[in-house]
Amino acid sequence: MVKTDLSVELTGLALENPTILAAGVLGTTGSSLKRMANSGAGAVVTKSIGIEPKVGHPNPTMFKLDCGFLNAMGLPNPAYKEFRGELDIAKEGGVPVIASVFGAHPDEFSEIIAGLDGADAYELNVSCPHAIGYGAVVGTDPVLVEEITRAAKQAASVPVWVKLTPNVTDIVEIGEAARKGGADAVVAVNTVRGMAIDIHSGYPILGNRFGGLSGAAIRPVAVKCVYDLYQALDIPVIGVGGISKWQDAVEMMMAGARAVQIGSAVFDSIDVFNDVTAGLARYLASHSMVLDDIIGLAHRKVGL
Amino acid sequence: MVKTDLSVELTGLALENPTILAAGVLGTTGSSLKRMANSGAGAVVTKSIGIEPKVGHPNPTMFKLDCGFLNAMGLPNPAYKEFRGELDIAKEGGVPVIASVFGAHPDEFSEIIAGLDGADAYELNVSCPHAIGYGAVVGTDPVLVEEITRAAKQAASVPVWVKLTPNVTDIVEIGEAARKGGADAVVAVNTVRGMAIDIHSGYPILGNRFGGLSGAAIRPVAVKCVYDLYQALDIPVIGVGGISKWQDAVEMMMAGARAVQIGSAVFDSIDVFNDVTAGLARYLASHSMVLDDIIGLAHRKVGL
Amino acid sequence: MKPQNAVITEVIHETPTITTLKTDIKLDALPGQFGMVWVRGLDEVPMALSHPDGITVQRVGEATAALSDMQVGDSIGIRGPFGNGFELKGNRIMLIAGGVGGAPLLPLARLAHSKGLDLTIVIGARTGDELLFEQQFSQCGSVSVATDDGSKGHHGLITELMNQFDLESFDQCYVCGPELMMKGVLNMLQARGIETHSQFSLHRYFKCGIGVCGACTIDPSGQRVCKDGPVFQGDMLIYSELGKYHRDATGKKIVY
Amino acid sequence: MKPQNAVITEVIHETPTITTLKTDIKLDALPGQFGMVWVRGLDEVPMALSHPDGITVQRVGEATAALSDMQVGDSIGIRGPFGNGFELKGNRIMLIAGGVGGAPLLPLARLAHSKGLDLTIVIGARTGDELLFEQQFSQCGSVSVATDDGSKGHHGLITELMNQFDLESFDQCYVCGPELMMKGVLNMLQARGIETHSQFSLHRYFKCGIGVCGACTIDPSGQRVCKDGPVFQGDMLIYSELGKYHRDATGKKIVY
Ligand SMILES: Cc1cc2nc3c(=O)[nH]c(=O)nc-3n(C[C@H](O)[C@H](O)[C@H](O)COP(=O)(O)OP(=O)(O)OC[C@H]3O[C@@H](n4cnc5c(N)ncnc54)[C@H](O)[C@@H]3O)c2cc1C
Ligand SMILES: Cc1cc2nc3c(=O)[nH]c(=O)nc-3n(C[C@H](O)[C@H](O)[C@H](O)COP(=O)(O)OP(=O)(O)OC[C@H]3O[C@@H](n4cnc5c(N)ncnc54)[C@H](O)[C@@H]3O)c2cc1C
Ligand SMILES: Cc1cc2nc3c(=O)[nH]c(=O)nc-3n(C[C@H](O)[C@H](O)[C@H](O)COP(=O)(O)O)c2cc1C
Ligand SMILES: Cc1cc2nc3c(=O)[nH]c(=O)nc-3n(C[C@H](O)[C@H](O)[C@H](O)COP(=O)(O)O)c2cc1C
Ligand code: FES
Ligand code: FES
Repeated sequence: MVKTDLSVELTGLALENPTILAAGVLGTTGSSLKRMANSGAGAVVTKSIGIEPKVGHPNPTMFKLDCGFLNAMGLPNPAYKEFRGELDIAKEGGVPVIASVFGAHPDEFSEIIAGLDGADAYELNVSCPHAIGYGAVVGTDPVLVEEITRAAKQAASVPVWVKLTPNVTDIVEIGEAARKGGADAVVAVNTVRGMAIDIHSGYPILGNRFGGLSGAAIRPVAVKCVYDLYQALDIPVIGVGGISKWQDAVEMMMAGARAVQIGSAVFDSIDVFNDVTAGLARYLASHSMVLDDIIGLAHRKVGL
Repeated sequence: MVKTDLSVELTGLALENPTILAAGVLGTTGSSLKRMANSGAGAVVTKSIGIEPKVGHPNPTMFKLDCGFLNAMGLPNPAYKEFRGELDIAKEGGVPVIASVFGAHPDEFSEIIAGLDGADAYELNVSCPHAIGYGAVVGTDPVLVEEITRAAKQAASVPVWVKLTPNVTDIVEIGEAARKGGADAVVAVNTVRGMAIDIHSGYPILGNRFGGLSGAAIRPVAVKCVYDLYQALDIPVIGVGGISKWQDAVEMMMAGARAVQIGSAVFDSIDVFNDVTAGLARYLASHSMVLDDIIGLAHRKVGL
Repeated sequence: MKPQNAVITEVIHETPTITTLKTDIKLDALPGQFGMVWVRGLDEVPMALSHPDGITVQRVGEATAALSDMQVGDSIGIRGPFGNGFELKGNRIMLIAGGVGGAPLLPLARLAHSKGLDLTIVIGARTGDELLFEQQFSQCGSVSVATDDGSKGHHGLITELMNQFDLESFDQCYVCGPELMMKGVLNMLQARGIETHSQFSLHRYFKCGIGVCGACTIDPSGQRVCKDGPVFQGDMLIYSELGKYHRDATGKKIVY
Repeated sequence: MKPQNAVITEVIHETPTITTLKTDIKLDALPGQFGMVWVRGLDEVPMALSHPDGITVQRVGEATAALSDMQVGDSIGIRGPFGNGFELKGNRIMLIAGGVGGAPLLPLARLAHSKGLDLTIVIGARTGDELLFEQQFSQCGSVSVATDDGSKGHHGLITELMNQFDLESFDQCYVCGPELMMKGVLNMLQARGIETHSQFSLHRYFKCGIGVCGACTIDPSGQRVCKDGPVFQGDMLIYSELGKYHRDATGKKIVY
């Protein structure tokens, strides 16, 4: 049997396969990132790193629902100076390591990127829905997104991806702002705002009261965002949200994703990268297709 | 055993219980609405009715996902003149009948409301995510929402509810516009925009390509919207999105809903209204509480 | 559920307007259940599962034309099985099929035959060429035929042909066909007071097919043809809209 | 899963700083598995399931203080059981419990005893008053005691006490206690080349508790203490961060 080629060129990076570990999931340490690389991820994204250490929100910070997961981690991170060393360990995994970066304004992004040198690309988290003064606030303002992207591009000598929140009236407007700012790719989507309440007591379950929905519940939302962004932008779209099976990856790529990120699905198994990759290869082989044939296929079917 | 009192006063309407059939679900005919009243709904909302007959989008218009449902009906309706007679039949069900109304501008809403006289309240659908020129376009603009609400209030001699879309950056802004326009209540939420693709062929599955996500997948989204609206507004909030069990209704009410609407869950059983009502009654009895104790409880627990 | 992919493995031209498509998937359906059949890029329409692995389509409009023109190797999407299906009752039963109404009745005939039941099958069509499944039905029981133009069998309506039988002697009558034919049959059964011993498979405009949207509900019961039906016991239909009107895709009443 | 509601049915003050809370729910857990225990409005912390229906809490900070002060009728939320738990191996086993480390080991002792295994249990504490589950462990096997201040049993470290046994004669050693104690035990076992015959229950800062967030991963394997652990075979820990450093809630390394 000939091994199906799943390698993909993504903003100049060579990925052996199009599955990427999503930001904030098993990305706290270099060792953990390396383990995920060894588990088959084609690239790995770190936990989002900021300028000051943050302990994040009080627990409960994450739990599983019947449909998906809710989390409100609150961007815990030891700040970029402390985290810098983890990057080197992560890179021992042999796959591109993307540093996820968050901040409140363009200068912060620049400073962190300069400090986190050595990453193969940066992913700007302008989309975390539950960090006061950060994230969603930033990511819902196209002007700010464009400025942040531009500042990041200036600071970085490697590609810059911008990760978008779905919690906006028009994600394409934000995606276009990122592209105008010089983004090499957009990543869609971050979590969908959500909340759950403990009916035994009346307390919101998350320590932060509300947070972000991820997992299977949001896949149709992510697919729609990716579809719209692919149609509107001339830069690659990376799809994320609810992917746990190879079928989900095929769907996301047909919507227009050039690569996919996988987060919550590590709950079921960290083998998810190998499983998705194997399934993708089988699918392509049995349909006599290559990856490029399925990327954006849904657009070609309906004649855009 | 004393029967627990579940009656609730909602914008002046007396409901025997706080479960309401959601718009667009089994609300095409008077007989169907009557059947749902007889199945235990405390009130029923009609299919959204417009000014001209519409056949809606091509099939497939709805299907079940692992998590929730996707639909893109496209607001099929026979126009208000043809529909008027169904209201009288619906009212034989003995519970309040709310006419859901959609349009492109304030005058259309006024005309339809005048023509659909006899409803016990009107629900303004300014939130359908998949009707070109209608719905989401309207419901994402606070100025238009305020104007439409004001026009509807002028045309109506009964309460006016405004149904909100979650597909906006800030649902509270739209809710406030509705309140300023004179809304007696807001209803949150309509479906969340979503899409699914057939991986065998690459075709988007819905005839309209994309549509609205409903069911369990969106409950955390709806709970968060209801929570925020309850905190911001001094008019009642009606919660809708993913309710299929009494526990879900309790959660939604704790978030701040004075009543709940149930849509997709009729898929499992049209007895859902009786089941939810029975569960609510048991819950209240076993906790020695009345409905008012749970409405908004999550806010009181965290001290607003 | 999302549509399953079904690849056409065999195309059988049953009559000049009716075609059976066999596929590579089997649905574990009760006789009378249906699937929502997706012609990609065009439409999705309800179709009885005339075979575990196939449907039988009459060309009436765009979607059915596309289906009728499919070739081996083409594929469709199918959601289902949906609906309640027929319930076998008693030992001596009559099947009454008008036109493509034979589609949901064929699997019922086959099941009844396999259980050793005594079957009388009455099939009707506009013309002899259009008789559906005559041969297949003959393998299950005794078949009587009526055609509108008299080109085969009894010249006239199915109901006239039925008069030749002692209807009271049947434990159950199963009916599917054009609405006015079904209404005629229902009237005959009602006149004899045996409408509770009959099951009718109805046709209404389906959108969701899964009992949520309400497009297919009938007056005055509000029953959903797609979920509570498509099969209803005759007595449930007597004071119904059957034969009076149905609704189009907008929900507007169309009088027969 | 969302937290289950657990109402406190019994409060047992085990030592001046350690309290067992029995609840009205039973979790079907393996010995060594844990629950995420939610003190509503305050925090959620990992706790071994010391009983099918209970936890045993040492007062160290805010959440554990709130738990220690709970009364019968109060309630908490519990998610779980999570983690891998201990695996019983062999016939002659040793349990080594330091302080509240006895909590995950008590259900293991009881299970092993019920299976007729030969148990040697070594428990240590700062002082005699703080010895946890001495009586309960005695019902399962022979107990030896060490205290830092010599107020009871051996005066000194657990590792010194362990030297009195022929460690090679045990099929398996199960260990839970303060990190530096565990590191000491691991060193002893390693020196004898029997680290593969040991299981250690680790403690790291948990956020999600379900293996997704990465807060609890250890170097250099990247294993998640909450999901791949909390129990690890001794040899997996030899070149690890155990006893060297752990990470705080920000992910910053805190050196021991
Ligand atoms: C439960 C059920 C089982 C059926 N089984 C069969 C079968 O086995 N074989 C068969 O040939 N036909 C069957 N039909 C009828 C079949 O669905 C229609 O003939 C088909 O939908 C026509 O589609 P079209 O695009 O070709 O026609 P169009 O030109 O779109 O419409 C022609 C007529 O077909 C009907 N129709 C169109 N769309 C729908 C729809 N979504 N739902 C219901 N009716 C529709 C309407 O009456 C319409 O006036 C069944 C219908 C139902 C409700
Ligand atoms: C798998 C596991 C099982 C445990 N079983 C028990 C047990 O049975 N009985 C018992 O008394 N203790 C147990 N612990 C330790 C217990 O979780 C901590 O003592 C508790 O979290 C302290 O919380 P606090 O608010 O009282 O203290 P804080 O003042 O918040 O913190 C004090 C110290 O407790 C630890 N801690 C705080 N929060 C967490 C957290 N979310 N996750 C892990 N550690 C934390 C940290 O080391 C911190 O420095 C267990 C820990 C783990 C990881
Ligand atoms: C526990 C957790 C932590 C996350 N932290 C971050 C983060 O720090 N930065 C970020 O951009 N996204 C973060 N996300 C969002 C994910 O990267 C991803 O966009 C989202 O979870 C949807 O993908 P999924 O459904 O595959 O999980 C986090 C998600 C989870 C579940
Ligand atoms: C088939 C279907 C049709 C709908 N049609 C309408 C409609 O016409 N007007 C409207 O305001 N909402 C409509 N909705 C939205 C529902 O009223 C409800 O807001 C949404 O489905 C979330 O609730 P659920 O999860 O209980 O279904 C429709 C939903 C479904 C599933
Ligand atoms: S077609 Fe939607 S309820 Fe029957
Ligand atoms: S605590 Fe989140 S992975 Fe272990």
